[in-house]
Amino acid sequence: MARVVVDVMLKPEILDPQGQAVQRALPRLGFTGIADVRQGKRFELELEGPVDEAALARIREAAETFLANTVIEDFTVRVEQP
Amino acid sequence: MARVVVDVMLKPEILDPQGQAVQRALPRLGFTGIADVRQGKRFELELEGPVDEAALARIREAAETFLANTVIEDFTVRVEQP
Amino acid sequence: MTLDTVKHATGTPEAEQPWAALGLKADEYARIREILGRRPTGAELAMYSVMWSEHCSYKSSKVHLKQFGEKAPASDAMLVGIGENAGVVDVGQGYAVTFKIESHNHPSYIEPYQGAATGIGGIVRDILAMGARPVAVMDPLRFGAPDHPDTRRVLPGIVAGIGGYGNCLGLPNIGGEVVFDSCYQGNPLVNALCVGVMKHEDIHLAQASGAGNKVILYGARTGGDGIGGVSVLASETFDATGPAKRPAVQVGDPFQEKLLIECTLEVFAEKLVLGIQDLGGAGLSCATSELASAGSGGMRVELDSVPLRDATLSPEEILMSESQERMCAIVEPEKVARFLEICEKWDVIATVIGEVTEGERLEIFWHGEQIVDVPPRSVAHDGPTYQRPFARPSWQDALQADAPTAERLKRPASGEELRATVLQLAGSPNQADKSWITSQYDRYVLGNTVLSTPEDSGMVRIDEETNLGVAVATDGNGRYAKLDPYTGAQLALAEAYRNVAATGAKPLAVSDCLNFGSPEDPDVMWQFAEATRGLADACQILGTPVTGGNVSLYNQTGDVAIHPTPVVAVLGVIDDVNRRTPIGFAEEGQLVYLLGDTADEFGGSAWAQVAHDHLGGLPPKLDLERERLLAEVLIAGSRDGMVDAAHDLSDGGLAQALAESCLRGGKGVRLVVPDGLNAFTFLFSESAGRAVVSVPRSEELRFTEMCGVRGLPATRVGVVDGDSIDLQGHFTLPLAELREAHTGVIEALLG
Amino acid sequence: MSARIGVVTFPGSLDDRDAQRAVRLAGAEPVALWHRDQDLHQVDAVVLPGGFSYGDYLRCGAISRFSPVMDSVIEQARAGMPVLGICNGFQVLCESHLLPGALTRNDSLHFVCRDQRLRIENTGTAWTSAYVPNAEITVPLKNGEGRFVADEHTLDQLEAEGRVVARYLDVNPNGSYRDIAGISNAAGNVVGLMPHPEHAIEPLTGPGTEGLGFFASILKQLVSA
Ligand SMILES: Nc1ncnc2c1ncn2[C@@H]1O[C@H](COP(=O)(O)OP(=O)(O)O)[C@@H](O)[C@H]1O
Ligand SMILES: [Mg+2]
Repeated sequence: MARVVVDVMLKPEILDPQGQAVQRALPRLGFTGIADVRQGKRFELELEGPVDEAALARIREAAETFLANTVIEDFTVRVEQP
Repeated sequence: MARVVVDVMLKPEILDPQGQAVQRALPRLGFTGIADVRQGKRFELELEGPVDEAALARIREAAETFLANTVIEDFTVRVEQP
Repeated sequence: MTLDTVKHATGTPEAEQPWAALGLKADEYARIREILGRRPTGAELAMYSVMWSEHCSYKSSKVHLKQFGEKAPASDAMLVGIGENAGVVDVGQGYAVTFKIESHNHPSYIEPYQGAATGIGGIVRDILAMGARPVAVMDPLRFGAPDHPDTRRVLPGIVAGIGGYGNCLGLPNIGGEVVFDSCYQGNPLVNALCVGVMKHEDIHLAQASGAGNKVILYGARTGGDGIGGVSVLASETFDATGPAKRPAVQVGDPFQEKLLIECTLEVFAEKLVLGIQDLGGAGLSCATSELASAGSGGMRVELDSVPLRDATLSPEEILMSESQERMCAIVEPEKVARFLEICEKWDVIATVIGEVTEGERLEIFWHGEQIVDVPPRSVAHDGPTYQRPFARPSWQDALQADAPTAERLKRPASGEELRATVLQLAGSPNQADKSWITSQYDRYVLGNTVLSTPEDSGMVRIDEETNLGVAVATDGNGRYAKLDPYTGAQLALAEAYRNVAATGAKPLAVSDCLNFGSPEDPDVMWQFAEATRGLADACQILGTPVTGGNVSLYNQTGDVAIHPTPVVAVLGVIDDVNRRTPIGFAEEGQLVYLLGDTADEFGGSAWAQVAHDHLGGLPPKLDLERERLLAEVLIAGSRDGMVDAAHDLSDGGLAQALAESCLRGGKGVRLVVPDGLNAFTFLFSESAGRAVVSVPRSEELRFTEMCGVRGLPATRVGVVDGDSIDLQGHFTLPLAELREAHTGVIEALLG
Repeated sequence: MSARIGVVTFPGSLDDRDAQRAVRLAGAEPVALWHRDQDLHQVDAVVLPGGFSYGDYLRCGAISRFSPVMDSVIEQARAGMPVLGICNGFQVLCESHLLPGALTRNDSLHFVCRDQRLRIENTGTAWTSAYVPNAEITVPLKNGEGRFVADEHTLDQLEAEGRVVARYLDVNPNGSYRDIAGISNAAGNVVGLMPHPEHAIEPLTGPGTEGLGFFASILKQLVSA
């Protein structure tokens, strides 16, 4: 079976309180030198069939209409090499 | 600046209600052929300095102790090529 | 690996079995062999080991818990008593209420969010299994020192887990407790309570009867979570470096549980269910053996028909899995189709996995081969019983002798010192405002919450036409119980009882969660024996039977146990929720009366802890007849409109109660120290059997006459007035300053 | 004949019975609508209640938007039928693009339940006409993802067209842009609101009765129509 990964991140102009909370906490835990943190979602989809262009097109559509809310989020779709 | 990505996913044996909800919804929306969905988190960290082994080691430690809950989650750390 | 069938086990009597690793003792393993007349199969061994664990079998506590039944006061209200998933109480108008408190301590330490979340999920299923609609939850919590780094890890996760699960389920959180004490470092306590409501005729029991009736498993698929959790998690101690073992953690899915609730209530409404059991600790092992044991006849289960999340699970693992959000129902064959249809409506997976049989055995098959053939009672109800040795600890006398007398602990005397002490107490983590926590809980959903945080008890309306309601409060003071476990357990009951009465409800019944250290330590076992004896005796006198509860042992790190912490929940009924009494002083000019007697009692007090970090002496004396009288007066005062506000006195004494009532109502008080008391004792003593009330002037005569006739001391100590607490001749404390000290404390520690 | 107001139950809806009670106390007839049923049963208006429809694990409202009942609600809303989305219902309306913007994780990262003061800034909508202009009311608020966000242009447009229906007072409980608690569509028939007016309808079980106005408004509008 093949795996396709969809990454969904808030658009840069939208405030990301989760990422900020992580960023604020890191120095307190002794981790310095990190200028920015953003937190998003990662979906791993296991396809039953082959990962051809048609399959990817359908996943892109699912991401566009469902997995991401494109009012506030961007997404990328990629095939994960095993 | 360099970007390091930390992907955090629930361990395979742990119930993933989020992934399941997506998986159940997909066919109803007309997206078939997806055997399994898991949902996790993606952290994008922008480093101030260079991404050398030392920096990666620190990020791995941060992931281990803070970004992931290793009781139930696995993580991977990788440098994102610009 | 070959399947360890019954036939195979019979033919290989000498095969080595991992009984010790599964937590069984040699004599227990021998007894299993004796019961079966052969060695157990792997699947049988799995079942016995989880079901005979401390957590499921109560083997150390049973002999003591018996008293709750033996000494139970006669009560017309009790419809279902100890032994079922939860007790059921008649509250009138054809309604029955079920409630129960349970612990999820160890899992919450390992994984705070999921541990606490699944604690809520588990207790809600218990209530649902009785046939009731769950209507509210509560969460008594104990944490280590507030400034300890591990508290920062544990507390936010636990609170988020309780909120995350309860909020998503749509159950209002109507109360709980938050207590910090370094004795809980490494052993936080997460107790969860649920209340449910039904009509009398809707009561359901966990039993399987009628050969040919079907066994339906419904809810979530079964996965590899929490396998062995029950025996390992609840029966092993942790060493100082953290969890000794890291068994798979269970993850909750509150949405699935919400569907399970609605679906289950619908199958109840159509009378499709003969017997029902939730799946909690020990999963299918527990549900099948308990159902079969409690009913008549036997049961046959095709284990390979269980829907799985992970196809590689072995039959033993399926039997032990503690996957959440599952239920097991016994349904007549002709009703199965309709049952499945309702499950489909709610998107709930439901599968017939077996049937009730003529025989008296529980038989489980795996792809046609028999892997379990046991008498179900031997698994579910006739587990081992221990008479653990117990003895009064050698240090108990010295602890009690270390009383917080004026000679040993410096007491505030000047007005300035007294004022500072009021502020210090109100701003100490245990006494401070808890809204950083409680604001993460939905208290409004379902639209029937009449009282919730920070009132004395939670109260929900159960009938919108008649305004019938129930109130519940939980309490437990581990410091008192450490000083004297017998009296400490009684004080926990008395406080919860008082809290219910203070809101105007009549106390009816008790549920308890007994959190203790290792039963293998005779000191701890003595604490346990004393606490159960105390609670049973007090329930008898107050007329409130214990309807059910839970025991959590092994709450200790190395050989240091937590304070003995019996948490007691009291449920009361109120005919008209419009008459409920809140704590807030809101009406200028009303008279403030202190009810009960105040003595110099500071053993285990909040003052001794906050001002001196001291624990010694004896806890406050208890007079249960006085408690009962006080409750009668509070209830009559509410019913007849004689009191507008009431607040029980407990930790921190009168000063803390007044601080809370004033801040809540937004009005101050002018006070005088009554004759015969010094200001310090007046303000901070924790004598039991007391409450403070505000009485409208027009009702004063009627109220004092009532107290006089009944023989309850009622002392007028002041009047609601202004915007400060003004103790005449001593100090003035503006409410704004008090509020500043009282709020934001938890946030500052954790934020 | 009194007005019939539908209340949708999605799996995971929690405040559906509460919304029905509010409809009843306001004097209308509540009609239960089921997510799988496209038929709206001739209701005059629809309330999408609070809760965690379908668990809300992906994004609040993301799955409900695709339910059969929403096909009809979207169609009718476009045709002018009054629709009120409360909390999760607001999230569903944004996901359905009946309202602009989105509701995201509270800036505190915590669920928050509190009695919240609001100002009703637009009394011209189907759901707010019973309030006096700029009425200040207190109703419960309870959400984990209630932070309203939209791009600057959309925000400016909402303000310019008077479509900010309610704004938080005293405290912004979740970090909503411009303290926005509720908005409407351009026609004013569709309103989304994060706080819960259906929990401020009886003094016994809420902070007061100032939430009733939302339900009284719709009655007024339907009777006069
Ligand atoms: N964990 C919690 N969850 C919900 N409510 C809580 C919690 N902790 C405390 N509360 C509420 O805060 C109020 C004050 O608690 P507490 O001081 O322990 O009350 P009391 O002293 O009367 O037992 C009560 O209404 C109680 O129910
Ligand atoms: Mg109290």
